[in-house]
Amino acid sequence: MIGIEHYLVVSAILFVLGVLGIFLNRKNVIIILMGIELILLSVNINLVAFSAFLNDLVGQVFAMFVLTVAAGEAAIGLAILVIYFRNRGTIAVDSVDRLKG
Amino acid sequence: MSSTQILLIVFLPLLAAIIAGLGNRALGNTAAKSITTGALFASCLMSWPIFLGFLNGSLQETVVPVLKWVESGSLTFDWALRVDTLTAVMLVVITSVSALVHLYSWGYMDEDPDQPRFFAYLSLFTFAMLMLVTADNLVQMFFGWEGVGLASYLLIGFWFRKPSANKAAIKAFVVNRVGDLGFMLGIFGTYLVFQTTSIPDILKMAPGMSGSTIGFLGYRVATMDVLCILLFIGAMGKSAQLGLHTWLPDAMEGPTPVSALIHAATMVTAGVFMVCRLSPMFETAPVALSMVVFVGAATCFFAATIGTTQWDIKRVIAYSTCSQLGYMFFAAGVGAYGAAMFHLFTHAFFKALLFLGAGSVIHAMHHEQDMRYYGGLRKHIPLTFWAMLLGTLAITGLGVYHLKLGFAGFWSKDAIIEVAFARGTDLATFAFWMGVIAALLTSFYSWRLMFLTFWGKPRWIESEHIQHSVHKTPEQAGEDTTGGYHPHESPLPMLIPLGVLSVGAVLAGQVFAPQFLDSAAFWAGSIFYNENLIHRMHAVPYLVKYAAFIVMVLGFLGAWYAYIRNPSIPAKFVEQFRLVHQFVYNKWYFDELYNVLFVKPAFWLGRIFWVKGDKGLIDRFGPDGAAALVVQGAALAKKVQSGYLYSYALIMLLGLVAAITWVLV
Amino acid sequence: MDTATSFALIAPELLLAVSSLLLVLAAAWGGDKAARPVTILAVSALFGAGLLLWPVLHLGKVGPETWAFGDLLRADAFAGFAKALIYLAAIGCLVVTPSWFDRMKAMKPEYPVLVLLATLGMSLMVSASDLLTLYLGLELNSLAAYVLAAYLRNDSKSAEAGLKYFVLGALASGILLYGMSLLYGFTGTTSFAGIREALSGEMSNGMLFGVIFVLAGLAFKIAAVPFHMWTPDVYEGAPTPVTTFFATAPKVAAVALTARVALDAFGGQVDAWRQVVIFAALASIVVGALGAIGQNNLKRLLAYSSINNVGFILIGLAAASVAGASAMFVYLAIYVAMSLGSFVALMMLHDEDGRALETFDDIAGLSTKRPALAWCLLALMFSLAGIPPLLGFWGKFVVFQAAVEANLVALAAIGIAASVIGAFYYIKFIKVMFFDAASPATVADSTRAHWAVLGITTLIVSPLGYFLTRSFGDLGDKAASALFLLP
Amino acid sequence: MGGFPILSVMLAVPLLAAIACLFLSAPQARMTALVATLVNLALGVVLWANYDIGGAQWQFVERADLFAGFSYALGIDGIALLLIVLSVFLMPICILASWEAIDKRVGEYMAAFLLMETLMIGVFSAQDLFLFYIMFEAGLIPMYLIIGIWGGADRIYASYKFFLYTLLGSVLMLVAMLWMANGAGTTDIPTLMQYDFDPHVQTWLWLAFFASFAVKMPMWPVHTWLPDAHVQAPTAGSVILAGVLLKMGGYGFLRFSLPMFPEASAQFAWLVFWLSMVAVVVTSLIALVQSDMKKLIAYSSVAHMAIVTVGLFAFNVQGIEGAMMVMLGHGLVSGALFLCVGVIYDRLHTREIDRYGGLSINMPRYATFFLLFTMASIGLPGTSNFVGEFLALAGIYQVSTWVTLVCTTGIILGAGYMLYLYWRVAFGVQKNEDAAAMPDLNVREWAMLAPIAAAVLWMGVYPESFLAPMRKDVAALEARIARAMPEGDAKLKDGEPKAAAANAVAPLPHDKGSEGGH
Amino acid sequence: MIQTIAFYLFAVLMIASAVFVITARNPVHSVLWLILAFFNAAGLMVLVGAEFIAMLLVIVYVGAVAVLFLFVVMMLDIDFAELRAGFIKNFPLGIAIAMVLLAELVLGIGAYQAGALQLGTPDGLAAPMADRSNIESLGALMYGRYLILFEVAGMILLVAMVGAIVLTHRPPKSARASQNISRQVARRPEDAVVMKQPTVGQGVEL
Repeated sequence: MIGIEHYLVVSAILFVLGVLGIFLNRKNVIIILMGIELILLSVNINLVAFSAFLNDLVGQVFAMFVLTVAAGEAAIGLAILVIYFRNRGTIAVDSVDRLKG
Repeated sequence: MSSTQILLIVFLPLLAAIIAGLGNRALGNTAAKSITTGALFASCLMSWPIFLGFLNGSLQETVVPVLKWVESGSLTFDWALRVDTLTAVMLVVITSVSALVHLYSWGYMDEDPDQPRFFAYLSLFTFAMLMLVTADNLVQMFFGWEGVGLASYLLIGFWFRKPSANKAAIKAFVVNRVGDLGFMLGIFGTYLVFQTTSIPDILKMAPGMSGSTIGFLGYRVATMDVLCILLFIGAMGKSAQLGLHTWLPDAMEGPTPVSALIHAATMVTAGVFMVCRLSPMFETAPVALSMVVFVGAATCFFAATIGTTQWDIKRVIAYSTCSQLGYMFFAAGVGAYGAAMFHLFTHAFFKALLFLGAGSVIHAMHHEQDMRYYGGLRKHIPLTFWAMLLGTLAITGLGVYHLKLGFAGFWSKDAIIEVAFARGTDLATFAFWMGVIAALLTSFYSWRLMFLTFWGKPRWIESEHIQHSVHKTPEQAGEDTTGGYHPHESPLPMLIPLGVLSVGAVLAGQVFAPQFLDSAAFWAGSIFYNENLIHRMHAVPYLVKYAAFIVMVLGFLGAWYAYIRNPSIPAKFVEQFRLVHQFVYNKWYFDELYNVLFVKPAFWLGRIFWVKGDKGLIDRFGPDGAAALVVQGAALAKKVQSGYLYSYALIMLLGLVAAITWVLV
Repeated sequence: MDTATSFALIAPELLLAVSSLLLVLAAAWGGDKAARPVTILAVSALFGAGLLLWPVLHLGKVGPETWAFGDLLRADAFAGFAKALIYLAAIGCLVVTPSWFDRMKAMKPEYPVLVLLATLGMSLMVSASDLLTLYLGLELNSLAAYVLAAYLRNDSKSAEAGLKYFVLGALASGILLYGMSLLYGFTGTTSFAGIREALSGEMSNGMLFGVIFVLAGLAFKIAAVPFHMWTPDVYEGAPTPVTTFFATAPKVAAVALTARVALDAFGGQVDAWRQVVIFAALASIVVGALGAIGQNNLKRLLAYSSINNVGFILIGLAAASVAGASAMFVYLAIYVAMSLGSFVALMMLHDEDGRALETFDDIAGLSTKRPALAWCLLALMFSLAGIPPLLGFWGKFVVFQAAVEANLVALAAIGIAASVIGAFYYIKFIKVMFFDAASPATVADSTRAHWAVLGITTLIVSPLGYFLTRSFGDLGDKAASALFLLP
Repeated sequence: MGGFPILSVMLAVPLLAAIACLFLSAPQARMTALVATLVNLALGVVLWANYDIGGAQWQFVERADLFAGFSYALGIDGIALLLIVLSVFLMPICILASWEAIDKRVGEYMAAFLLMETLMIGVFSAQDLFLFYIMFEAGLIPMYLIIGIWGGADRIYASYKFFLYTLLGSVLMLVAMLWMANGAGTTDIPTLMQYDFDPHVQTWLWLAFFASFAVKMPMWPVHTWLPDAHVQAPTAGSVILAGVLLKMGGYGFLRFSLPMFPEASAQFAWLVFWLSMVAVVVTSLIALVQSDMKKLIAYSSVAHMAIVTVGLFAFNVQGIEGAMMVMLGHGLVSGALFLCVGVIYDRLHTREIDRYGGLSINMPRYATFFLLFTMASIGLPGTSNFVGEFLALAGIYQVSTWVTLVCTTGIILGAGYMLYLYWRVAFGVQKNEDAAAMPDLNVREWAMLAPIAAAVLWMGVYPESFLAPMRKDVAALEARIARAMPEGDAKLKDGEPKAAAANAVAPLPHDKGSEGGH
Repeated sequence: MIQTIAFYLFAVLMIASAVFVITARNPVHSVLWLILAFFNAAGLMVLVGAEFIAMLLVIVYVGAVAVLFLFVVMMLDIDFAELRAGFIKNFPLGIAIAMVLLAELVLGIGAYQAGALQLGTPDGLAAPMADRSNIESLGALMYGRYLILFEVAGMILLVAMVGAIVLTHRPPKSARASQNISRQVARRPEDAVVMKQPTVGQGVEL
C-alpha cells in the first residue's frame, strides 16, 4: 500500500497550487474561487487519507462536512461575484481595488 | 541700646519705604518725602548714641532675635540683628549719609514727577544695607547684600525711560550676581565645613580649621583659603574690584544722590565690611588674603589711572571710589582691618561730600555732567565750591604728620600706606607702591576735576544741555562763552548736607583716628585686631610717612600745571601717548572684553541652543522626528494596503510562511 | 450524558436556531414590511438566549458537567461569558440597524435572520471543544458574514467588501482546515482534550504545522497582523451597521475561540506558539496604529483601530495564564462597548439627505453643532486610547498586568509604548471635533435607538464603568479558569 | 478631623461643579467655578490647619477597596499637603484670570479646569499606586482640551506635543508600576516606600519612572513640549501648567523614585545632575533670546525645575527641602508671571515683547507686581524662590561642587533674562501707542495678583510655615535613602591647625608702644 | 502494484489538472479541468477505501459545484478575450513563497524523514465497524455522535440559501408597470438640466 507520506505530498502540492491560484491571478475572480476549491480538495484528501491510515472514520465525517460547507461557500461566493459583476461590469481581480489605503 | 532701638533703626526705613512706595501718588510728594526723610533722621539719631556708646566702651555687643527664618536639617538661620562695634560704625555711616542724602534729594529731585518712588527706593536701600551690617549669619548678610543690589538696580534705573539707565541697572545687577555666585558658594562651603552659618560661631571655629583641606571642583585645597576666596569674590562684586568693577562707572546713570549714598558711601563698601566682619576667618587663609591684597592694590592703581582721563564729573568720582575701595581691601588684606574700616568711615564722608557736591554742580549746570563744558564755576556757586574743595583736600589726604593735623583722608589713607609697608611681605610692598602711585593719581585727578570745574573760563556754551536751556549756539554766543547762562547755587536742602559732610570730611579723621586705628578695646573683638602690626605701622620710616604727602603735592602741581598753567599740555600728552591714553581712556577695554567674552556669546549661544539645539536637534529628531517617522510609517502602511486581493493573499501567505519558518528554526 | 441534558446545555443555541428558522419563514411570508417586527423578534430571541445563559454565568460552571454531545460542545463559564457579550453586541447592532437602512430603503427582514444565524455560529464557536464543531460554527458565522458584508447589493463598495471578505476568508478557512487535517492526522483525534493530551508529549513537525496553520486561520478571524488585510477594506465597504456588527460580536467569538484553542487545545505547548502570538500582537498594535494615522475615512480608521486593539488582546493571550485569559475577556468586554459606541456615533453622523458623514472633514467642529454627540465621542476616543480614568484604560491595564505577571515585561513595555502611536489618531478625533472650525455639513437628528445605544456605551466607558470592573473581573476569572481546567 | 473625609470632599467639590458647569450658561458657570474653587481653598485651609505637624506620617487617611487591584486610598503627608494647598490656592486665581479672557464655551472651559483641580488633588493625595497613575494620567485630557480649544494660533501642534510627549513618558511608568505591584504584592504607596527592591531591578524601575517624571518636570532634553504648551495655552492654563502640573514630576521623584529605589537613584544621580546642569545653562541662555514673553518664562521654568532635580538627588535634607521650596515658590512665581503676561495679553492680544515697553508709566501698579515677581523669579532673598534655591544648592554642594557651581550660574543668567524682559516690557519709552493706552490693573486683576504677592513674600520671610509640615517627612525620606547616599566631592579632611594668623607679625624688637601716635 | 500505479496515475493527473485550472485562459476550461481534478481525487479516495466520500465528491462537486461554476461563468457574459489570465507583477515573489511553503510542508511534515510518519492514535470509538461497509459505519457515526453537527451543517446550507437569495434575488421589474406617463409629460428641461459653471482648472482631474 502507498504510504501516507505520498498522500500528504500530493495534498500539499494541491494546497500550494490552490494558493497560487489565488494570488497569481489578476484577471478573473472565478479562478480564485476555483483555487479555493482546490485548497478544500487538498484538505479532503488529507482528511480521508488520515482517516484511512488511522483507521478512524472521524476524518471522513469531517471531509463530508467540508464538502457540505464548500458547496455552501461556492454558492455564496458566486452570489457575491454576481452582484459584484452587476455593480462593476467586470470580474477582473485588479479592478477590485476601490477600497484601499 | 535697647532692642527696640535697634529694631527701630533697621525697620523704620523699611516701614517708610513701604508707605511711600505703596502710597506713591496717592500719598503725594511731600508726605512721602517727609515720611522717608523723617524715618531716616530718626534712625540716624538713634544710631549715633550707639556708636558713641561703643566709642566710650559703655556698650556691649547685642543680638536682637527677630523671627525664625529657615531650619532645614542642621542648616538653620534666623532673622536677627546683631550690633557690635563694627556694626555700630556702619550704622552711623549708613544712617547719617542716608539721612543727608534724603534731605539733599528734596532739592535735587524737586522737579522729578516720580518723587515718592525715589524716596521709597532710597529708604528701601537703607533698610537692606542695615540688614546687611546687622546680620548675625551669612545668609541674612546675603539677604542685605541682595537687597542693596535690588535697590541699586532700581535706583540706577530710576529714570527708566533712558536706555542707558536700564542697561546700567541690569549690568549692575548681573555683575553683582557674578560676585554673589562666589558668595553663595562660599556660604555653602562654610556651612559644609562648620555646619552653621552663624558668623560668631564660624569665627570661633575658623582657626581650628586652618590646617584642613577640602575638595573643590575636583581639587583638594586648603579649606579656609577656598572659603575665603569664594566669599571674597562676593565682596569683589559688591565693591567693584578689578574684574567685577565694570558696573560701577555705569551706575552713575542713576540720580546723583544715589551715587553718593550707594555707590560711594555705603553699598560698595559692603565688601570691605564683609572682609572685616569675617576677619578672623580670613586670617586663617593666607592665600585668600594674598588675593585680597593683590586685587585691592591692583584696583586701587587701575581705577586711579582711568580716573585721570575721564571727562564725566561723576565718572571721575566713581573711579575714585573704586580706587579708594582698593585701598580698603589691601589694608584688610595685610591685616589692618581697623585701618580698612577707618578708611571706609572717612571715605563715606568725603566721597559722599564730593558726590553731593558734584550733584550740586550738575544741578547748577542744567544736568550737564561733562567737565569740558564747565569752567570758572567758583564764582557762580561758591558754597558748592568750598564744599568740593574740602572734599578734595580730604580725599587727597592733606595733612602733616608732625603736626598731627590733617583732613579725614590723611588719617586713613596714610595709615593704609604705612601699614602695607610695615607688613613687609613682597605682596604688601607691592601694595604699598601701588598705594603711593594711586595717591599721586588721586591727587592729580581730584585737582584736575577741581580746576576744570571751578577754575578757568566758562566753556559751557559748548554743552548741548546749556544750549538747550539758553537757546543759543556757540556761534551766537560770541565771545561770552557762558552764552548768557548763569549757574545758580543749589537750594538749602542741598547745601545743608554739603555743610554737614564737610565737617565730617575735615574732622572725621582727626577725631576718630585713635580709636579706629589704635584701640583694640574699641573694636572689642568685632574684627581681628593685629596689635603687633599696628605697632610696626607706627614705626615705619619717615619717608614712608611722608610719601603720601609728597605724591599728593606732586599730583596737585601736575594738575595745576596741566590745567591752569599750560592747558595745552593734556592735548599734547594725548597726542604723544595716543595708545596709552586710548587704553586708559577706554577703561582698559574691560567693557569691550566682557562684551566679546560674555555678553555676545551668551546671546549667540542662546540663539544657537534654541534654533540649532532645541528646534534643530531635540525637536527635529525627538518629537517631530518621531512624528515624521510615524507619518512615514503610516504612508507605508497605506501603500501596503493596496486594495488588491492578491497582494493581501500574498501577505497572509508570507505571514504563514514566516511563522512556520520561525517555529521550525 | 444523555441527549436531554445536552440539549438543556445548548438551550441558548436551540432558541436561536429555532427562532431563526421561524423568522426565515416570517421573512419569506411577510416580505419587506416584516423587517421591523422580525428585527424586534430577533432582538427578543437574542435577549431570551442571553437570559438562558444566566445559570452558567451565575454559577460559573466548569468541567464535565458542561459537556454536551460527548465532548463536542461545552457550555461552561467561558462560553457563557463570551456568549453573553456576543448576544449583547448583537442586540446593540440590531437595535441601531433599521433606522440606518431605512435611509436607503434597504431594510429587509433577512437581515436580522442572518444576524441571528451568524450569532448562532458564534455561539457554537465559543462553545466548541472539537475541531468539527469549531469548523462548522466558524463557517456558519462566516457565510452569514460574507452575505452581510455584501448586503447593500447595489452599492459597489459593499459588493467589493463582500468579495474581498469572501475570498480572503475562504483562503483563511482553507489554511485553518489544512491545519486541522494535520492535527487530526498527527494526534488522531479532533477533540480539544485529545489534542491537548497528544500534544503534551514531544511535538512532531506535523503537529507544529497543524498548530501554526490553525492559529493562522484564527488570526484571520480576529484580524491580527499579518492576517488583517481584509479588515480596513471590509469595514469601510460594508454598510455601517454590518461593520458595527463585525467589529463587535464576531471579534468576541473569534478571540474567545482562539483563546480556547490556544490555551486549551494547545495549552500544553505554550512555548511553541507564544513567540508567534507576541509578534502578531506587537505587529497588530503598530500596524493598526500606523494605518489609522493616515486615514480620513472614519470607518476605515476605526477598522485600523480594531486591529490595534486586537494587538492588546493578544498580549493577554501571550501571557497564557489565568490572569491573561481573564484580561482578554475584560478587554473584550470593554472593547465591545467602545467599538459599539463609536460605530453608532458614526451611524448618527449623516446629513439631512441621509448622506453619511464619515470623513474627518465632515465632523470638523462637531462639538459646536452637536455637543452631546461630540462629548460622547470624546469619551469613547480617550477610552480607546486607553487614557484613564476612562474604562479603556482598565482594559489595557489588566492586559499589561497579566503580561507583567507572566514575566513578559519587555512585551508589555514595547506594547504600551506603541500604544502612544495609537493615541495619536484618537486625539485627532478630538482635535477635529473640538479644535477645528466647524464644517459646513449639517448633521441631522438621530433616532432614539441610536441615542440609547450611544448613551449606554458612553456610560460604560466613562469612569462610572469602573463599577462594572468587579463583575467583569469575576466573570473573566471564572471564564478563564474554565480554560485551565484540565479535562 | 473626626473622620470627616475631607480629601474626598475636596475631590468631589470641583468634580461636581465641573459636571454642573457643562450644563450652565457662561456667567453661571463662571460663578459656579469660582465658588467651587473658593470652597476648596477654604477646605485646603482647614486641611492645613488641622494637619498635625509632627504627628502621624500619613494623615486624613481614607481607604476603601474598590475593584480588583484598585483601592481608593487617600492620605497625605506634609509634602503632599503643601502641594495640595498650592493647587487649591492657585485655582480660584485661575478662574479669575479666565473671567473675561475666555468668552467662548465657558461652561466647558470651567469644567475642564475644575476637573483639573480634582485630578491635581487626587495625584497628591493618592496612596494607591494605580489611583495615582489614573489621576496623573487623566490630567492630560482636560489640559489637552484647554490648550487645544482655548489656546493660541499654533495650539494644535502644542496640544499634540503636550499630550503625546507626556503620555509616552507615563506609559512606561505604568509597566514599572505593574511590575512593582506584582513583585511587592501591594499597591499601597506607603508600604512600597518601605519595600526594598532588588537593586538590579531598581535600575529598570527607576528608568521607567524617570521617563515619566523627567518629561513632566520637564528636564532637558525632554523639555521642548513645555515652551510650546505654555505659549499656546490660555493664561490660566499656563498658570496651572507651570504652577502645579510641573510639580507632579518633582512630587513623583520625591514619592516614588527616591524612597522606592534609593540605590538606583544614587546610581543615576549623575545622569540627573548632568541633565540638570545642561538645563540650567542651556535653557537660561535660550530664555535670554526669546521675543515671546511666555516662551521666555517657560524656558525659565525649565531652568528652575533643574534646580529642583539636583536638589532632590542631593540625598540630604537641605537638598530635598530646598527642592520642595523651589517647587512651591516656582509654582507661585511662574504662575504669577504668567498671570502678568495674561494681564497685558488681554489688553493688547500679543505676547511679543517688542510690542510693549514703558508700562511703568501707564500701569505703575502692574509694573510693581511684575517687578516683585521678576525679583522672586530671580531668587532675591526675602522672596519664596530664594529659600528654595539656596537650600537646594546648599544641599547639592555637599555632593558636588561642580554641579553647584554650574547650577548657581543660573542665578546670574536668571537675573540676565528676567531683568532684560522686565526692561523691555516695563521700562524704556512707550513705543507703541496702543500699549501706552492700556489701563492699569482692575479690581479682578488685583484680586489675582495680590494674594500671590503676599504668599511669595510670606514664603520668603517666614518659610517655617512651609518647612515645618514637611520636616518630618523629609527627615524620614533622608533616613530611607541615606544608605545609598553618594559620596560628596567636598570631603573635609582635618589637618593640624596653624598656630598663628596669616598676617601675624612678630612684635617689634624694641617695642615703643603707641609712642608715635600716628 | 496496481495500487501504486493507480495512485501515481490519479495523483499526477490531479495535479496536472489543478495546474491547468489555475493557468487556463478560459474560465470554462478551468472549470472543466477542475472537474477532472475532482474525479482524480475521488479516485485517490477510493484507493484508501473511502468509497462514500469519493462518490460524494463526485456528486457534490461535479454534479453541483462545478455546474454552478459553469452556470455563473456563462451567465456573467464575460468577454473572455479581455480576461486573458495575466500574472501579477510580483510573480517571482509569489512563486518563491509558494515554493518555500511547499518545501516546508513536504520536508517539514517529515514525509521524507527516516522511517514512517508517527501518526496519532485514535481513541478507537470511531473505527470502522468490522462487519459493516464504509457507508454504514459513516452513517452510524453521522447520525449518532455527530448528529448535532449534522444539523448545524443544515443551518449552514440554510444560510447559503438565504444569503444567495438575499444577494441575487431581484423582484421582477416590468418596465411598463413602472412607467408614469403623466410624470414623463410633466418633465421640463429646467428640472432635468443644471447649468454648472466650472472654473478653469476645476472639475477635471487628470
